[in-house]
Amino acid sequence: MTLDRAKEIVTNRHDYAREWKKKTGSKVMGYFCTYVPEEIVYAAGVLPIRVIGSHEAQSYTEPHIYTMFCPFSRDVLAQGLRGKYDYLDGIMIGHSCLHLRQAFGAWMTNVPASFSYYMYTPAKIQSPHAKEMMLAETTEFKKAVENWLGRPITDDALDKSIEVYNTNRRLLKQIYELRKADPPPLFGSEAIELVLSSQLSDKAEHNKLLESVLKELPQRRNGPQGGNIRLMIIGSEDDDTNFLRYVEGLGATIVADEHCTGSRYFWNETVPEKDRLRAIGNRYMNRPPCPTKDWESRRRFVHIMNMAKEYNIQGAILVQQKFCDPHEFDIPPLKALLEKNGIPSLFLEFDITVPIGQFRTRVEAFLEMLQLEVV
Amino acid sequence: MITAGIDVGSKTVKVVILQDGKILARSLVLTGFEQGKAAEEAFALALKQAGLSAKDIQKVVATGAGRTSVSFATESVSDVAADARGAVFINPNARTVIDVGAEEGRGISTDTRGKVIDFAVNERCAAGAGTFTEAMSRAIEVKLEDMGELSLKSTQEIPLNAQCAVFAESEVVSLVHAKTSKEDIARAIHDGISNRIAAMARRVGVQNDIVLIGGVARNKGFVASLKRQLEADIKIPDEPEYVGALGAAVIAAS
Amino acid sequence: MTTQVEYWRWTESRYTNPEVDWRKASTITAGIDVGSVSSKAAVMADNEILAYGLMRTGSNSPDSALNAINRAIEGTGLTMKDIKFIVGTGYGRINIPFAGKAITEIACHARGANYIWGPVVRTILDMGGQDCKAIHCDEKGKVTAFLMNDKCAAGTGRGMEVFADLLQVPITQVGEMSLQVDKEPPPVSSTCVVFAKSEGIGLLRQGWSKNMVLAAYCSAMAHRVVTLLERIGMEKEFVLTGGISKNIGVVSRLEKELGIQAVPLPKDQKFDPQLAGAIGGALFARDLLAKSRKAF
Amino acid sequence: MVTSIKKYQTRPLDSFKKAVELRKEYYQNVREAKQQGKLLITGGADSMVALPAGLGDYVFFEGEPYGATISMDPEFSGKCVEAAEAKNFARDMCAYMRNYWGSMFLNKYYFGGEFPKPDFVMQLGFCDTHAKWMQQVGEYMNAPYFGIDMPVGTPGRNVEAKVKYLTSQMNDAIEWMQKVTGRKYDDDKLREAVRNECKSSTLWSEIVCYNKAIPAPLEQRLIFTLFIICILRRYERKSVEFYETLRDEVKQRVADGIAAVATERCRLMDDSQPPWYFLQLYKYMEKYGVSVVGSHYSFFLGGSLEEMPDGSLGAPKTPDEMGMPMKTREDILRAYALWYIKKPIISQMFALPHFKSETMLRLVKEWKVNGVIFHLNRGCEGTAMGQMENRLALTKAGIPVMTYEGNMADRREFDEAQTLRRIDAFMESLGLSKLES
Ligand SMILES: Nc1ncnc2c1ncn2[C@@H]1O[C@H](COP(=O)(O)OP(=O)(O)O)[C@@H](O)[C@H]1O
Ligand SMILES: Nc1ncnc2c1ncn2[C@@H]1O[C@H](COP(=O)(O)OP(=O)(O)O)[C@@H](O)[C@H]1O
Ligand code: SF4
Ligand code: SF4
Ligand code: SF4
Repeated sequence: MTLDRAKEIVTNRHDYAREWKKKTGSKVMGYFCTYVPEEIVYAAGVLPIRVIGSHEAQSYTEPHIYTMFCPFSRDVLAQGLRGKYDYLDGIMIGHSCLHLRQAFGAWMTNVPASFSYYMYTPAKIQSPHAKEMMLAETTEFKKAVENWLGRPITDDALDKSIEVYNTNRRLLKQIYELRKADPPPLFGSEAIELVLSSQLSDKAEHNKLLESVLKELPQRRNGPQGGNIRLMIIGSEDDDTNFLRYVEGLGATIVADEHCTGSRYFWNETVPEKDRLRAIGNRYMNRPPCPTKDWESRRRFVHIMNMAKEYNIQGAILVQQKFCDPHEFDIPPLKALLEKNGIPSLFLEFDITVPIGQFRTRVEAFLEMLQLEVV
Repeated sequence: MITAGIDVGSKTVKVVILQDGKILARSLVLTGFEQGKAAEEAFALALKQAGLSAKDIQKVVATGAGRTSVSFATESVSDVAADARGAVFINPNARTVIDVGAEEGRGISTDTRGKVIDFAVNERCAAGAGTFTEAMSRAIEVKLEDMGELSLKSTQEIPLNAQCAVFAESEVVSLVHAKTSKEDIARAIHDGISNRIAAMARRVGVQNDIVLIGGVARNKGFVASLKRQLEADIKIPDEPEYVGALGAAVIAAS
Repeated sequence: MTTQVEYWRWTESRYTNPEVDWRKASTITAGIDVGSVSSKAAVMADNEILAYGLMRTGSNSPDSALNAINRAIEGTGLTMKDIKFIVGTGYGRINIPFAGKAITEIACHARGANYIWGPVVRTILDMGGQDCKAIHCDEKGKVTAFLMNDKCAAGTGRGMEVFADLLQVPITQVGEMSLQVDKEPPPVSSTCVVFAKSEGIGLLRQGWSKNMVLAAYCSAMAHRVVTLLERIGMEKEFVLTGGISKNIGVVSRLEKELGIQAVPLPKDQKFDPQLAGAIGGALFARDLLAKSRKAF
Repeated sequence: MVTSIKKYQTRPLDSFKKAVELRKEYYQNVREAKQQGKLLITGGADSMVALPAGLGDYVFFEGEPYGATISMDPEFSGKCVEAAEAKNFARDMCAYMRNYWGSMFLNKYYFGGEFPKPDFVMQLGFCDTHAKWMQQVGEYMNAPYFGIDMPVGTPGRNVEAKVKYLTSQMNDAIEWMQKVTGRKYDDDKLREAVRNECKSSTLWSEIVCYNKAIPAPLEQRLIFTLFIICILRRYERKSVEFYETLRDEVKQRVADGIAAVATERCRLMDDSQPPWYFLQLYKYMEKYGVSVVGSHYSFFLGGSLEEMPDGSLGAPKTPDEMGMPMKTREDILRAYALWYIKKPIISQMFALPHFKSETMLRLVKEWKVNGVIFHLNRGCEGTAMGQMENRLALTKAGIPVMTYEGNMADRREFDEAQTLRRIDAFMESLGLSKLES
């Protein structure tokens, strides 16, 4: 199954990137947050890959970040400090949360790369002026990349890049569309792996992978069962597929998600316009927002509720990295909103390693709550 | 000059009598409920061993969590100061001192004279000290003294969240039922606690030589885990639990 | 330490309902709740509780489960073979070899509370050996929401036992004694279960009386669960289950802080609230058996 | 060991009382805004507080200082933070916010009466918390909310675009405010408020520069009392007057060789907000002859410093002093936007750690500081960001550094004994011992 290939990319992400580098002779750039205009990087012939968690508890970050910052940011930094990403030629971050920005700052200071860039991604995406600000920033960023590489990024290259990215988004969305069925043809853990592998690989190649997945899914025999509890997972960065597998082993299927390692990443496409950079920037301003950028009104919740309805979910697991301030703001009102709409939810706080043993009673009790009949 | 150092720990009281840089006697008794009495008892024991009487001792310095309860002490110093001085006294190259006792773990960075540059202490939580291993050894029904040896025979690494000693205990019990070997569980326990200790040590900056002291230094399994975590060699003095008391005696002499 | 009196030892017990004759019953089912501290078994003859047993949990869950069920059926003439279906619950539920199904203690406590107190119950506070749970349920005893304390087991039943032992006060009297103070002391701040002993020693060294130490510990615990209840949203029809519900020192402080009283046990009820989980398990066992019979 | 030491002359500061008075009056104004016929606006301390001035009389009720104030009262603060927790908000969120929210949820204003209901909510967002804090307030209080997004980003990059982004948002805000209040907007009043704010800020900057003197005329506890006016009331004329008087007084102190700490023999700097409920910390250090002469935080929350022709750090010029046009609304907004973009608290602390490290190194040198104490502040992820990198940078430069963990406004996360223990060890490593009292 091609799905296994996606899992393989996620598991052996460093091998993938190293091989890609060898094969193409080009550069690789690590990015820290999904609010970066990847298309520009890709158009420059550089492979953008997302730096995600390794789920190994490490003490390397202690001198650099202390315990009040989210485990994801610490996990990310630990890998940088340990040289796991020594093949990266550049790193970049978009303005999102302070936690990750601090990891980025420490990485930049302690792990030299030939290019490092902190881009301001506006937070008040609900303001029309954000698009102008974004344009100014993408323009500067493009210049910086051109300077770094010593060659211009042409409009033609941008068009191709946008096309490749849009195709990837479209294909992922098609696969997500299939998850509305009961039973869906794939597990939630597998869907997340598809998104993660997209963040970790060359999108042109990944598009082929997605196409074969789309071909294979209808014939699949060993997928989820019908009648399983339909769950949605919502929250912060979540690449812990082991945990998802555990939940799906208990008679539930995750049919939808709202994570930046899931649907938030690819949900909308770039709408082409003559000014390519504007088109690219607008896409990020219009995407399903991260909580830090969701004000004054709460558009994120509208998106979540729509999804909940369309995917016919019975319950939601709200996942949050411990100490993740952005999500700590949204979870209480979101939980209340879900409840008001008859959707029970379970809140779990993730650490670098997820102690399944500690969550066992909670998860099981939650599934019982959704399922167990009292005569 | 003859001096004495008394380290009143939460579990044990240790006394060292020192004459011109040479250790004359050592003693150890359980702290129990009355710290002051235990201190007197330990002091008397050490004096007897050294063949001295109390008035032969020119200065007594107390340290440890219960240092204020030593009525006959001339002075008291913090446990981090005593640890650093003691460690540097034994090993002049010591720059990072890690002290893991029954209820507290500490990471200390020191200068060449045994003066504390920085230190970190685990918050009042059993997950980062000797008590953790004690509780776990009970859970898997292995004698505390055997835990180290056992874990060295482990063949696989299992992540254990040493977040809370109580919850970790139930995780350990589940591991037992999942037929995980006791060797592997023992290692997971040591990995869990050493992870927290390593974090503390890194906080103050790890520099060679690293000297591990306190009762838990006797646990070979823990030492092996900590070495793996820190990716460095760790020096352990012969009598690791006496280093704090020794440091106090050294301070008394200066 | 030498084996003297073990003050933490609450009384192990058992009970047979004299009004029920199991020989007349068409099905016998049971629920076994292997908790971190205690193991409980409840046996059901058709729709009535027939007997129960309450024992200390040993280091091995299967044995503890067996002990509890044996204790429950002791003297009733029943044998294990007569029990047609068993539901295991509690933190040791996955390791009960003779249980037909494992169900969490959360579902079981709600179900059991519904049986003991009737359909009015909306909020259940289960205070046990190593954790506390706040549960909401509907009129059928079905869970609608729940919260558990996490990350830190501070201030739970096991810690109370350690204190009892240290102060040489029988656990059953801890609550009473904690109320005999002139002035309510400030709650202890860190109440790590593991360090309960050294914390207690520290307080005694500072010259606190036994009663004061107990009061400080009980009120810390009450305060912690109040926070839990506030987070899940309180409904006034609330009941207390788990071993700590027998500790009047915690319960009265809890009620005072909440400003409401827990629903008292119905007059005709003889069931120990510590058994709620096991009773819930037995009820599930009865239903599951009926369902599987229907399916054939 | 006891060392005798030379003592400097010292004397009380006249402006101290005035500062206390102005602060008290402010909180009274908040409570009585409605009776006084003033608009009540709530938002963050870092908001563009001069912006509503065009609407007429108003009081800007700032969240952070209010949270800090509450935190000094153990009982009330305890109730507040628990009220926020009862609503399922996490304990590790901004501690000022949890105190403020708690007070709102309990509907109790610390200075008596109900929690004041704002006419509208206005915020400037650059910490993850700012915008979301006030979103919750707007929803809970059923008050209209306008947030302005502060473009942080790399300092010096895209300045024109940042100015435009801010001014466009400010223009929107002005439209919006007129709509929600039904009042007409007067640019003259805006100009006046912006001038007051900028002037207060430069005066404060000038004042902290006097602390370069040995002995230091001010120490941190005093500074905390004095800088608050520049935060709470910086848009008012009263603030300017206050700082003019204070400036003259401090100048005179330096001329007379007056010390804040008579036994000053060691000068330290600290970092982040202090644990407000434990300011005795500074008193404790005084026993060792330590004068804490300031911090990145206490200098820059109200002030700003820039390089002077002689290469040293000094107070910046106000827009007027720089000769910037201030005629039209666009002029004023432009000047105001630039003022915020330049603020070191935003551009250094919230961008990337090395920007702040560089400034800290300069502060250490110019203020002749012997060591730095970092309060690893679990109550504020904003000021906590990059602290450990700052610490490493200072250590690398050979500056003695110590850290302690705490929380500026939630005392449950502060361990007094442990902190004093650390201070003792640090003092020992600096070669200091306690002085005779
Ligand atoms: N042989 C051993 N193997 C494993 N652990 C040991 C051994 N000896 C002592 N310990 C551990 O050392 C701890 C006591 O350390 P110590 O430094 O004396 O404590 P403290 O100074 O806090 O009283 C005990 O809690 C125990 O866990
Ligand atoms: N008779 C009693 N009086 C007071 N406290 C009791 C009594 N019996 C049990 N307890 C308390 O209840 C705790 C056990 O609660 P329980 O609900 O049985 O826990 P678990 O289900 O986790 O094993 C004990 O640790 C003890 O503190
Ligand atoms: S998990 Fe939360 S705090 Fe951590 S990097 Fe993501 S958004 Fe930031
Ligand atoms: S109960 Fe657990 S987490 Fe809490 S202090 Fe004790 S060992 Fe640590
Ligand atoms: S900067 Fe700190 S105090 Fe200010 S809102 Fe952010 S977290 Fe709170």
